Amino acid sequence: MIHVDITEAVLDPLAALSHCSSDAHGAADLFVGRVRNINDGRNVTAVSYDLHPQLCRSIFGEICAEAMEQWGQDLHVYLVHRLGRLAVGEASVITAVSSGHRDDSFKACRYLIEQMKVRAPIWKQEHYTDGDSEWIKGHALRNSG
Amino acid sequence: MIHVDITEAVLDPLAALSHCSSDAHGAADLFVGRVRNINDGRNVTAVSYDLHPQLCRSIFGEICAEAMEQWGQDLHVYLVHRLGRLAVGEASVITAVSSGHRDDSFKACRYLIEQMKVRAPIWKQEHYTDGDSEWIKGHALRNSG
Amino acid sequence: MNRSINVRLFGAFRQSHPESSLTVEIPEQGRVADLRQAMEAALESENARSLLKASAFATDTAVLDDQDPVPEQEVSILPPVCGG
Amino acid sequence: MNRSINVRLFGAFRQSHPESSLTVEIPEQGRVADLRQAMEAALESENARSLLKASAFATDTAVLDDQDPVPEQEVSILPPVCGG
Repeated sequence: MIHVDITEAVLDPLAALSHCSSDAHGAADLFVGRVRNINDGRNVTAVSYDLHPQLCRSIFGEICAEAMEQWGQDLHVYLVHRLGRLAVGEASVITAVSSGHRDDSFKACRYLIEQMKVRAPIWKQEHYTDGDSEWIKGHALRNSG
Repeated sequence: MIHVDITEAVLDPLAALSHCSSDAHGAADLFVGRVRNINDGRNVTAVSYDLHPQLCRSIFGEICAEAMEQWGQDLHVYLVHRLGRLAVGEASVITAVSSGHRDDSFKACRYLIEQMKVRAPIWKQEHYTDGDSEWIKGHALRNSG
Repeated sequence: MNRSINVRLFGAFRQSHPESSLTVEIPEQGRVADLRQAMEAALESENARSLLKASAFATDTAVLDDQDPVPEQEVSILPPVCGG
Repeated sequence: MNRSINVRLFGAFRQSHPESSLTVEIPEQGRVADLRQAMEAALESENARSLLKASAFATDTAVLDDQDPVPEQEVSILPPVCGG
């Protein structure tokens, strides 16, 4: 069972845990990525997230399907990323997985966030205390076919 | 920053995430253990948890301190186990960790639950649909002192 | 000379002893091994005696070894664990 | 024969082109490599042209290779990513 989304609304960990639950699942793992106050030694006040909505959804869905292929078709899998300007401390992304036993939840949840970081068309513009702002250099997207 | 507890109240993932947050932390990982409807082929309706409160707190505290020693003294670490009779789907344990970067959160959160399973003085009595109930055979506690 | 010590019971031990504790007599300078022996004599059911073999004794802060002295006040007996 | 195609801009490309899209001319049967060439000519700033080298083109469902044909409607240009 897959839920993916991109949203301008505040992310909701309880919605993630509610999706990632089943009477047959004894384990759920949830990851939250948040805006940090320092990056590369500069004081950050906020981060603006730009993303390609349709392609994001499509790639999120692929990543979730891969996780289920690897760790179980009965997994419940959740991947939601936020869009817009976020203050320090706000959640930019939540990934979550539930499964029968905990090993699958941990591994699949980690897979979601690692793949998302590499493959999702998402860009960050950091805003600094000195009023400056900068688009963060990322890594080139390759066609993974 | 360590928070450990045992409680008869419903576990609260938001309390865990609120403890596990800091402006300097870009990552948080949270694990939820829940009562499953099947164990060893038997249909479970509920599980009663018995535990040694003082010793649990003491051992939870040790486990959390070890995680901070290994993955960073700035970690925020949370480990709470529930006590009493829980229905299928209810959370019996929550572990959570926040850290600057995600690798530490994932590894430390996993460490908490793995160590808890091995070292904490907690016992489970499963209640089955046929009215029967049974104390689950575990593994012997050794003095790791 | 003997003294009596109260042993708190947990998990499956409560099945045979719903009162959740048991008082046994041990030598004044007794060690945990002596306590284990006294428990074996005190436990009524075969199941409980067999559980005893896989059980550890503990204070409120630490698990004890068989050669440790028995604490003054009270100890707990911990059957095999399976938390979470 | 040429046709024009609309390219949606993301991330740092928006810095130099706040309108968030750019229309360029490519050969009727052009491939993504042709589109990349047309973009290089169209981009005004040195920064954007250097960003182009590390960028991928994509439809709404997939990232394209340089030898892929350019889709009918619209494509996006994706600078290096850093989600989360």
